[in-house]
Amino acid sequence: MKLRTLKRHFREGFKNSWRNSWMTIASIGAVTTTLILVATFLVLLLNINHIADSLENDVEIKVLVDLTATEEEREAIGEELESMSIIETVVFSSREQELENLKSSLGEDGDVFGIFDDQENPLDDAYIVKLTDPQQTVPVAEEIATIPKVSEVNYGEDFVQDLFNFNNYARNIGLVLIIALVFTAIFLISNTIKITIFARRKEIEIMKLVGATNWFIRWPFFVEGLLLGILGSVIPIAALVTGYYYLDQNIETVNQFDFITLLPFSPFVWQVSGLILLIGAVIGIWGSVMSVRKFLKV
Amino acid sequence: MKLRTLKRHFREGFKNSWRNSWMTIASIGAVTTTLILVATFLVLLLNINHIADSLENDVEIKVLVDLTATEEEREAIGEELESMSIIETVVFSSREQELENLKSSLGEDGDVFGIFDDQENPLDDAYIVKLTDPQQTVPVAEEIATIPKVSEVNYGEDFVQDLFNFNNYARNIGLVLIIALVFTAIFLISNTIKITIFARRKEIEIMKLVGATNWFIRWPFFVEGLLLGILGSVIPIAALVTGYYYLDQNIETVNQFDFITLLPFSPFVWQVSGLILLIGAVIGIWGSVMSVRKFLKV
Amino acid sequence: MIKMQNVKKTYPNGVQALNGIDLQIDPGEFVYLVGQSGAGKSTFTKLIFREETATSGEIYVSGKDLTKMKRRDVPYLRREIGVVYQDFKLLPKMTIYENVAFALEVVEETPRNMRKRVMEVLDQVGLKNKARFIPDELSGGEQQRVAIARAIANYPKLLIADEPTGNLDPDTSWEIMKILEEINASGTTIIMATHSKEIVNTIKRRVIAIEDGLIVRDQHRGDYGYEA
Amino acid sequence: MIKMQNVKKTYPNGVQALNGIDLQIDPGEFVYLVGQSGAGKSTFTKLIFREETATSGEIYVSGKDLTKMKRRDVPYLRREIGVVYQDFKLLPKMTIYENVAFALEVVEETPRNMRKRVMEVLDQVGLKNKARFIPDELSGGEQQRVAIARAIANYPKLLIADEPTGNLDPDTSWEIMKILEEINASGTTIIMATHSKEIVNTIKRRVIAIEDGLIVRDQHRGDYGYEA
Ligand SMILES: Nc1ncnc2c1ncn2[C@@H]1O[C@H](COP(=O)(O)OP(=O)(O)OP(=O)(O)O)[C@@H](O)[C@H]1O
Ligand SMILES: Nc1ncnc2c1ncn2[C@@H]1O[C@H](COP(=O)(O)OP(=O)(O)OP(=O)(O)O)[C@@H](O)[C@H]1O
Ligand SMILES: [Mg+2]
Ligand SMILES: [Mg+2]
Repeated sequence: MKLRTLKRHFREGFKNSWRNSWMTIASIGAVTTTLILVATFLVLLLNINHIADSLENDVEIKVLVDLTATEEEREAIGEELESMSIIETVVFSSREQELENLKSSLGEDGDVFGIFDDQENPLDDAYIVKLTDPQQTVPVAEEIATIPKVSEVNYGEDFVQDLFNFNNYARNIGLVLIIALVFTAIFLISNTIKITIFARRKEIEIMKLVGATNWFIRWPFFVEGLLLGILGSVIPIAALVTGYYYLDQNIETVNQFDFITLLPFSPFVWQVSGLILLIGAVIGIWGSVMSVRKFLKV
Repeated sequence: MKLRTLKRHFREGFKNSWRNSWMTIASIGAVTTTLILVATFLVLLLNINHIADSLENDVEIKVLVDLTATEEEREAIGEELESMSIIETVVFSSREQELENLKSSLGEDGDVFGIFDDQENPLDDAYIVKLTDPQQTVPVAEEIATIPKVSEVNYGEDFVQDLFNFNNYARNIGLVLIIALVFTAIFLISNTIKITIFARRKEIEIMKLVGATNWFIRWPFFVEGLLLGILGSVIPIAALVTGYYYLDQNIETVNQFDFITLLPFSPFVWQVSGLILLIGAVIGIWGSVMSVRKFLKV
Repeated sequence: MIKMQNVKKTYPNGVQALNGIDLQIDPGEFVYLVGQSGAGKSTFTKLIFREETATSGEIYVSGKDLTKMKRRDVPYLRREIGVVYQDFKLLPKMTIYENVAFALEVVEETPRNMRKRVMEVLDQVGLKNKARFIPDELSGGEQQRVAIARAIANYPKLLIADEPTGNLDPDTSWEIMKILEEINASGTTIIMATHSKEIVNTIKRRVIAIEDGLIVRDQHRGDYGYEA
Repeated sequence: MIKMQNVKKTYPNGVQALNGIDLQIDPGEFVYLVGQSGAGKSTFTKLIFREETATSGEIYVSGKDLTKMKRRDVPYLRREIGVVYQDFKLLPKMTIYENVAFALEVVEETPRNMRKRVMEVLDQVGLKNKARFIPDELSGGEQQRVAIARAIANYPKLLIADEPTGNLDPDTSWEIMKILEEINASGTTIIMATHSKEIVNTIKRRVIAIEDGLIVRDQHRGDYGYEA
């Protein structure tokens, strides 16, 4: 193919979008709407995933030291914990601190503990442990329990198990939804393009009859599909950027739950924008070129 | 219009769907996909709303009776509570029961309370109250606090406030999403229909030139749109019914959270199905008849 | 039947197709419209059944003032006029039978009469055996004959035929002309745009010659007039 | 140039359009194809540039065996053949200029040569001043002339013209015939399906008459032969 022919194809692709302006607008409308849908749910689900992550990162294991342990044995436990690669942080909390924590956590009811003095304190010294991968909490806790002079390992078994289960469900449902949505978008966009090209099948036939090769006909459609995809991505990306910027700026004033934090504006928004543009362009091209195919057999 | 003409329009509408089978299939594809989307999110969001409701219904107010209250005064509080219309149930719990509850809720830590005997019990008698409308918890709790000899009113202020806020957010976001989705569906379906009819504008022009009135041309399109909407609803409804049935049957085996219960299969599924069919038929008809309009000016 | 006064037509792209037509055609007349390619013959016919509207001037068709006609009355005007379009304008998805029947469905003809009449006119143009075909399965001349059949199906008071024999061999052309003459004899006014010198010079009727959007000749029992 | 042996064509709907054509056309010949409406003339021409494929028999066009030709070689065959379609087949969204230019773009002609040649052929058919119009804005005869301009633009070795004067007045028809004769004189083979007795009988060339899918007459310097 000569360079001037390539130029001709690009010029023709643009011209065709203009000549079939009505259809082009309808197609861009379909691309725009579906991509807004995809963008919205992508943002939603990635942030839900993010929240789930941060909830899981709050999970900690409390390792209680046996009352009979000597100071060396206690420190040995600490060192043993530090040496485990999956453990991120280890913080020591003495039995006095533990009692304070219990009292304050019970609020007014906690006053009943006022009657204990230091000697009567029924609690143990403890290590507070956080993992690099919180999903491993259960097996790691079991492993820690085997360390000598560890009297008990607590991590709120029921709650943690529930949290992980729930988050994993949410993640899986989210993943299925977003994949289904992307496929829906692909189908809807290429379906729309297919219809518009179907309406132009006579023209494609005439071109073939005048001696055009398949590629000669395909190229302008390739350009048109690309244009369609790009123009159809403009509004979704603009909406995404401004919408997320607004959300990001205002989330603190409306948000009353400290566990809800959004993914930071940059680079998150740019990544999603890039993805949207890519989806638009690829489906546009693919939809156009595929749809032309069946009318080329003249 | 004569009856046989009406029959003719219906016959023609069916024939046209058949003659333009390729376009009909593409349109039905678009209707099907969008309605599956709408159905999925409708089910999801209505069930999330349902779960939010049942979580809120678990909220209860604990009314503590002052230690100095006589038996009559205590019963007066109970009667006063029963008389409030917004209160659904009132259950009395003596201070001994309260201590038992506290012990067991603390698990092993609770053993430290073993040292208290009945006389030393630092807790109060209590009434456990549930409301018909849990969203009213805060004002009702304040009102109860003004009853004589009520020493304290607890309902887990922080948690309840968070729960309601969170649920209300979830509900609002869900509502916005579902409305946006329905409008998206309307746009996508009518957009697709518009394109298919645009491809047939020459035929419409010819009909007008042969002396057909606008209504004569519109009627078969009306029938075609109806058919499109109904056929496009079949798969979404089938998927909804079988999918939800399967979910309903299996939810208990996979579900490890007792707070997650689904809306009962019947009548919920039938209501959503009806809605889907209605959306399909109305958009189909509306999209067809509207799109024909602009080509009738010949 | 038809009366035009100083009718002008300028298309949106600026082409002046008609530059002031004054004309009267009486009921029952048979009029040939001749003139070079692009002279304005088709434009003239399109004004009569209101496919196009005049830019200025007055047009009356069977007593109705077309310049004042409301859009919703146009279908009723068109039902009185049978038109053979130069480009046929058949409905591509419908069979030949359905194409012709459509003109009768529009006026809510009874199914029984419709069947009878459709087969009758298809027989007249020699296409009875192709009733179940779609237009794309016909040759050019066959499509043209379907267009003729559709135009005459509803016994129109006025028949406009734009180049109705352009794709027909001489034999078939003469058969079509015989049909048109019969229809004309039974009272239908006929306006026929044509390039066929042979037909015009053989079947002598009124000839209106258009050149550059103006009537340059209007002659009863005239001949084609242009010589090669 | 063209050789056919026992060529038959049955359309999917069962119509037997050609029933065994044997024929040889030499380079540089000028052949009229005559015959009644629906005789098989257009079908015959469509086989040559492979718009349709023969059901049986052998077809050779400029040495190529069409029955064995691969689909991807068909465009190159078509570039050697200029075709004036009975229904014009203009690209409706493109201007007249673009329609004609398309036939040259396909062979990757230089822009400069393209502009020159397009205006040249538009001038030949008398439509230079309508280059920027779209087909819908032209009269029937003007569209037909655009189809002719497109067919001759690429100096084809073989020109197939299906009823190229059906929508043209006699004057314009003769001009078109003059162009075809010139092209023929410069070596291009021409096959022209026509119903114009006058043209066939005036410009005497080889006449092939088709009837019901069979060649019933093949006569050098023949005449139209059908009498009204
Ligand atoms: N829709 C249109 N828009 C713009 N110009 C038009 C349109 N239709 C026709 N014209 C122009 O108006 C003039 C008259 O066209 P018309 O179709 O009436 O010619 P005609 O006499 O029927 O010619 P022919 O014998 O070739 O059919 C021509 O110059 C043509 O280019
Ligand atoms: N695409 C098609 N499918 C089915 N049958 C067809 C098709 N094209 C043509 N025919 C039939 O084949 C026969 C020959 O058609 P063809 O177009 O070759 O005739 P023709 O000689 O060109 O006639 P005309 O002078 O009317 O153009 C006709 O009976 C026609 O109905
Ligand atoms: Mg005309
Ligand atoms: Mg033909």
